[in-house]
Amino acid sequence: MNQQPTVRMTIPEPEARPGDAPDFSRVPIPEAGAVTLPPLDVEPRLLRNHAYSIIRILRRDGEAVGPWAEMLNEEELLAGLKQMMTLRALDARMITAQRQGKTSFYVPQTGEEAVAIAFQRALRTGDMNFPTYRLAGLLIAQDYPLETMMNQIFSNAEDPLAGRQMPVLYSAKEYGFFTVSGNLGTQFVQAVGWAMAAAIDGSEKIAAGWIGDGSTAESDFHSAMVFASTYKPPVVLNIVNNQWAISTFQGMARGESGTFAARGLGFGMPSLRVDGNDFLAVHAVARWATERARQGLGPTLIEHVTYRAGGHSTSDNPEGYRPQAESDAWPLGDPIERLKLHLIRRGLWSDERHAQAQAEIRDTVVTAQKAAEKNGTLLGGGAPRRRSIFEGLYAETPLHLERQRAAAEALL
Amino acid sequence: MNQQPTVRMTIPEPEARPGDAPDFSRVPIPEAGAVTLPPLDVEPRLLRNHAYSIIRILRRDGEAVGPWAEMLNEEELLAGLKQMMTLRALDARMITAQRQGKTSFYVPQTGEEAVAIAFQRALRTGDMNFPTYRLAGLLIAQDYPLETMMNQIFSNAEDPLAGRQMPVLYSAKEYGFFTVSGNLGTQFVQAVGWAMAAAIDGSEKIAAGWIGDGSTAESDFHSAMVFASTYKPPVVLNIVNNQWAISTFQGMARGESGTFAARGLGFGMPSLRVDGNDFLAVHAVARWATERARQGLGPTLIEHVTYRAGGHSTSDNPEGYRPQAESDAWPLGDPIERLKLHLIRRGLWSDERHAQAQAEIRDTVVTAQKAAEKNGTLLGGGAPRRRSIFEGLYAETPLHLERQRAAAEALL
Amino acid sequence: MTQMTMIEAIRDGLDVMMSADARVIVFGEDVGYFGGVFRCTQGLQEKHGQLRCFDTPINESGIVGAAIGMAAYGLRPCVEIQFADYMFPAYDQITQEAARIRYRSNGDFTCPLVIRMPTGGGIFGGETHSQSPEALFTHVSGLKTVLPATPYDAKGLLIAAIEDPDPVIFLEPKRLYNGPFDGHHDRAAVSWAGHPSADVPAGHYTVPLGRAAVRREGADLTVLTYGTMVHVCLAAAEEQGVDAEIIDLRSLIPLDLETIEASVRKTGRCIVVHEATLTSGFGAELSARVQEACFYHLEAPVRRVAGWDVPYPHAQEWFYFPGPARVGRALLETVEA
Amino acid sequence: MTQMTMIEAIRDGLDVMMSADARVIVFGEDVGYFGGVFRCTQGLQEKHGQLRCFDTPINESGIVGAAIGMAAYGLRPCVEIQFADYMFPAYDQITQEAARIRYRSNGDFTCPLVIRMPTGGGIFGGETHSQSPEALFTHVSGLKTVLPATPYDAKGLLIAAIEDPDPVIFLEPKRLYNGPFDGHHDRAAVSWAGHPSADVPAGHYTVPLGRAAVRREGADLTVLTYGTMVHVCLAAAEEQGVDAEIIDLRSLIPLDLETIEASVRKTGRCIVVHEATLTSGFGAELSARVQEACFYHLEAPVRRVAGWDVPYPHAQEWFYFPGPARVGRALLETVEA
Ligand SMILES: Cc1ncc(C[n+]2csc(CCOP(=O)(O)OP(=O)(O)O)c2C)c(N)n1
Ligand SMILES: Cc1ncc(C[n+]2csc(CCOP(=O)(O)OP(=O)(O)O)c2C)c(N)n1
Ligand SMILES: [Mg+2]
Ligand SMILES: [Mg+2]
Repeated sequence: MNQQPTVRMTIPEPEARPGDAPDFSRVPIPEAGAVTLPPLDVEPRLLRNHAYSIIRILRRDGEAVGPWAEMLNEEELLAGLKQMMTLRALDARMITAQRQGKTSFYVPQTGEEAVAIAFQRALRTGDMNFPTYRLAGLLIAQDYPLETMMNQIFSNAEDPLAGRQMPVLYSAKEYGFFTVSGNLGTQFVQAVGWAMAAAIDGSEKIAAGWIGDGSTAESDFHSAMVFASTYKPPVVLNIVNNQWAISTFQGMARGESGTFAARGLGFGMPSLRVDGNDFLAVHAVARWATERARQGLGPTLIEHVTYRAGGHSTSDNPEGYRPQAESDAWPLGDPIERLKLHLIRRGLWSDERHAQAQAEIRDTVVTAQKAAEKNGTLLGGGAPRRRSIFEGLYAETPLHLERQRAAAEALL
Repeated sequence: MNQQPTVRMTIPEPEARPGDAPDFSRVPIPEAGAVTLPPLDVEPRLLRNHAYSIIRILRRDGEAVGPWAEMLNEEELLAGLKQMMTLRALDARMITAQRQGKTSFYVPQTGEEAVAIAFQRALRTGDMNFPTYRLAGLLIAQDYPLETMMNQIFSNAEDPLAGRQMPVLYSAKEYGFFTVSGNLGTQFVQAVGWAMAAAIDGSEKIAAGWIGDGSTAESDFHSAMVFASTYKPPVVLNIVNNQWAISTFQGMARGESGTFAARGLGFGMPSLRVDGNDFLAVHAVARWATERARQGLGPTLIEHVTYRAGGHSTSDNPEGYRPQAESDAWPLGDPIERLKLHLIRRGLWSDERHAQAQAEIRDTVVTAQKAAEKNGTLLGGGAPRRRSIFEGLYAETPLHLERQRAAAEALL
Repeated sequence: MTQMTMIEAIRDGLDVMMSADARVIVFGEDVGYFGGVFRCTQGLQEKHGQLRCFDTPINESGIVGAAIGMAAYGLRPCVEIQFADYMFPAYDQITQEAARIRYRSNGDFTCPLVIRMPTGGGIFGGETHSQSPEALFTHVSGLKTVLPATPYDAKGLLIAAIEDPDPVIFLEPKRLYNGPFDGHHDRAAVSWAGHPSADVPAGHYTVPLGRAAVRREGADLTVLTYGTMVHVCLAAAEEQGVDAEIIDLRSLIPLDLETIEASVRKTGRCIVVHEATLTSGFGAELSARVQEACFYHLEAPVRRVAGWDVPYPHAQEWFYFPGPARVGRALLETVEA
Repeated sequence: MTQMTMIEAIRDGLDVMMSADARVIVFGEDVGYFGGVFRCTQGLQEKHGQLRCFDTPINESGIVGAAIGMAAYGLRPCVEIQFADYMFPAYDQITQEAARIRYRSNGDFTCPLVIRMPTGGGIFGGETHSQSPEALFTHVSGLKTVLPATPYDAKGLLIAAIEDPDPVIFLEPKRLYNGPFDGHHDRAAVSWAGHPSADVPAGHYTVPLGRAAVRREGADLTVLTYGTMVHVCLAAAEEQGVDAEIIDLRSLIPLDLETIEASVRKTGRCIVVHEATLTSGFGAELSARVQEACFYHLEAPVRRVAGWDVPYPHAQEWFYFPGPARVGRALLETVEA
């Protein structure tokens, strides 16, 4: 074997590692308002630029500009802001709860709140999301009970999933939230199948698939794209590009060339990139894509460009692989701060009201947590029935499992 | 359930089915010579048109035109013609042999001969193909012994694969031909791995991956594209678009939008479409792509546009799903006829010499078949040792398998 | 009553369910216009329309993944994997997703889904058209695994599978598609014509999942088997003149433990026969369970007759296939032990 | 001799082989710069360079598929699947490709490849971070399946696996990464410090694949187990005062049949213990083989203690895990039977 390889392959590396100064100079940020608003039935091949540029509405100064602006009214914007604040407060509390041993694990969405919350506003009752573990915002946007979420996070006596699933792998059919899998990617093609079913059934429902930047490398991403481009069912396929996949930067899945949205072009699928930290932009793009689906115009691929400000999970410490200050250097800023600025600029909000809202939200979360903790936490005080693990694997429990249940109970 | 679905999904259908008149009017065929020849280090994003158009050299009248022309000398062209004729003769004989029960199965490549044979001329000893079951041309192009091929096809005493594999699933390391899998797609990403190994090893070798139009839907296609675009190893990824996947037309995998080559654009990979029935064009494109690989410029995706003139295999009858005359209506013609015309036009060939060559080739194939049949066929007269099935699963046979071998031998 | 091959029985079962229930959707590679490479879906697209029976891209993981989404929506997808050998790309969606939707969501979502696939060898298909992967499903909690040996059972079990609220793996022994096969490959192929279990009632009926069928009552020993090997075992017992009680399990999960245990307690001897490779095959589970439950009744070791632990070879497939000779010897040695 | 945790022993084994053989390449998700989510590859990229140890896109099928191509080229890839639960997308490449390259090409190509993956539960990982899929590998002809229970064996088996000319599945019991675990989750965690089998020699040594280790000699019964359960069985035997002969299989394929059979012939009793779900688990194969080979020596049925046939639950994982209480009861009931 030749000991000095003539290197003819590359290993993608991020611009900056711990110790380096964060560097996003290679991330081009187009002007807000610069990208056009295409007709819903646009011929996909005309949409090339939308897959490479970034659709943005909120200017640095908080002004909303461009053809995509003004799709949400005041109440909706204020509600969205409060929901983002609620999600951030929940994250903070649950990270602490994990350190206290009340739960085994938690996944924060800090910095990405706008993506799920602004998108959900474009969906209707009956539609179905196929989420990842980092999209609690889809529930918060529908005022899903915080206490119920925490019951699941604490795996307590009232855990709607009876303790079976790891924290945050929620399931809420009534809220259009498909049971979250711990395996990456699998849900992306399931969303396409669900949308095919809606079409076959002649219903008016649509589906939304979700996947992370790193997970686009998984095979299920391809399966979803192939089935969606072949059958053109009513589905919106969302890629949440938060720049990181645990310790691996997005360039490893993207190959340092093009964009994730551009992967849709070869499938003849309208593909858009949006500023994921711009609440208005995310919603505008979601509205466009969901309308296409409802009108039977087929699937849309959306890349939400955002940044994972926190650790991958409570098991992860990002300082091991990226500069500490990288999050602050992220050029698209913070979704809450940006929407806040916009609302203040419009005279609908103020620092005082913001501080007050923050306090109220904190109380709401604390109250919900107190209530949830009454049902127990991983530390005790209430847990799902142990023998319930033998229930509900099948609609009807087969004999071999009945025998195991009996054996297990004999041990209790 | 709603009994009259409001259709909001489509099921792609071919233009013509049995009974209909064949119709390729929707297949745009650009002028020969129309597509430019880019520099090897071209910036992929400038190559968009090459993924949608078709690189062609041979005009209807046999004239070779355009920037891609003149890469092969007379001898090479004459050798290529004879090899294509040899492959076609082999196919004819083996289809008959299958009907006679001498083999269980055979896969013809009629109409697609140019793809493998013209491509192989761009490879060097030490390079490695990861072929499908329809690429015997890669061996014929290297004058691999016909008798050895038939020994495998007949599963006889001299079968180099000891009867283990179905007919045509050859393996020939010395000829840069990786063991063919019966599972579609798996070899595509293996080719990328082999190329990564060549790069890590600092060798000058390159790899060529092969996949069919229908198989691009498989996950391994995505795996290969992701790994190739991330690490940029010296590999050429070939899609043989012969319009059909058993009974399924290429629109089912392609989604009636764009082209297969266009799937490479989203990966930032130079992607070209070539007239697969144009011997000169296939070779020119192969030369371009292999040179890129050798110079460390990374992977290239090639879509070879051709037509499966025969049945999928001897187990298939295309009359069940496509018009009988479709093959004759194929706008890119027959690769042998087209190269023949070109050579005659250049005064290097004649109908007489063609007829004579045909006769000689037939004799060569018949002689090889006679020799192979001396080693037996599936009808008898020589077969691989039965007990050899216990050999070579592992370098060293483990005890549990030794015991099974003993038990099996006790039964003989 | 009509006489049907197993292919016709399967097609009829699909047709009956597609006619009765608009939620039943059939799709897979080449199953639409062409009707499947084994013709099991022939005519269904024409009769029920393109949205009820259609072709798919060649992506088994996509086929199952999409079907899971459809099942979650409320449809009853019944998909075809062209050969059991090609379920491997879908193994993640089958085992990590379909099998767990109900459990992990605590009943919030369910996954009523049938995955049909031809299984077993005997058609010179080599290592990639001959495998019997049933044990790879029986090890997965949340799946049901079914395997008919006759046209009558094929239709009845398939209808029961489609009506089942949980995911069912439906393995079709391809060597039985056109006729019962006793393992004597050198003899003329027999068709289903005239075979009693080829009499298939018209319309709707079910064969419940989890109930075995005693194909032959006997006193000397119990034979636990399924699929193609049922017919091989019947032939072997006949040829050796052994009074074997031959049990066709039909369903591996759920498993008919009572029938198995009662029979072994009666005969005191047992062999297990399948075509899949021996090591970690489903025969291991059967053997382990039999000696756990019937240890004090056993007069001889529980023997397994199975495919050898190598990939299914092309040319030597009849040396690999556990035919009447191998089964016969095991029968004799076990009754004489 | 240095004291090492199992993580350090694995890392050392990789380092020794990467230093000795330029063909050894290590890659997987997060294994490069970061050194793996369990830190098993920490420092290897820095020491051996980016082309010898690197991160991959998140595509397990691609990781194994690329590794097969590298192995065919002549390298010795040793890849990491982040959790055994995530090998399912790669199951096709592992079972239909890696396992068969040598056989189907009649030795023209080979596939020397090691696939490492953390296995087993006990870390509140729920159904997708706790599985023990070994039986899904042992059923596949052409694979070897190895599973260490100590730091010493982890390094020695890993080096043997990397030097092996065929594909080896290397399962790492994650509950043993930092210390031996006797199953008493409610007691303080024990570290490997001071444990005799945490003494790991520097440099190159191997533990041959296919040789079991008798962890405790005994006369009353034989316990066949591996991985985490080795330590649980040792504790259970101690607690119940049963004179058990406890065999750590270490390698499931190839399997040390002589040691197993000799022990059961000696003790006349046997239980099989593993963490994987019971039905069609590797315990079924062990039970079936033991009674086939030692039927006339057996004084009691071969019992299996295993995970229940449901997905690994999150909150109830200690009710699922076959701990000392369950093993202890099986020991007593078997010696008293
Ligand atoms: C099939 C599979 N492989 C690997 C993992 C381990 N894993 C969990 S999260 C993760 C990173 C995912 O990154 P990304 O898709 O970008 O989503 P994000 O966490 O950034 O939201 C990995 C590798 C998994 N859960 N499933
Ligand atoms: C994983 C897998 N799925 C399905 C099949 C069955 N099958 C064999 S060939 C074929 C069609 C392949 O079509 P294409 O990729 O276009 O190649 P072509 O036959 O046209 O050369 C199918 C579906 C297979 N061999 N492997
Ligand atoms: Mg990410
Ligand atoms: Mg094709």
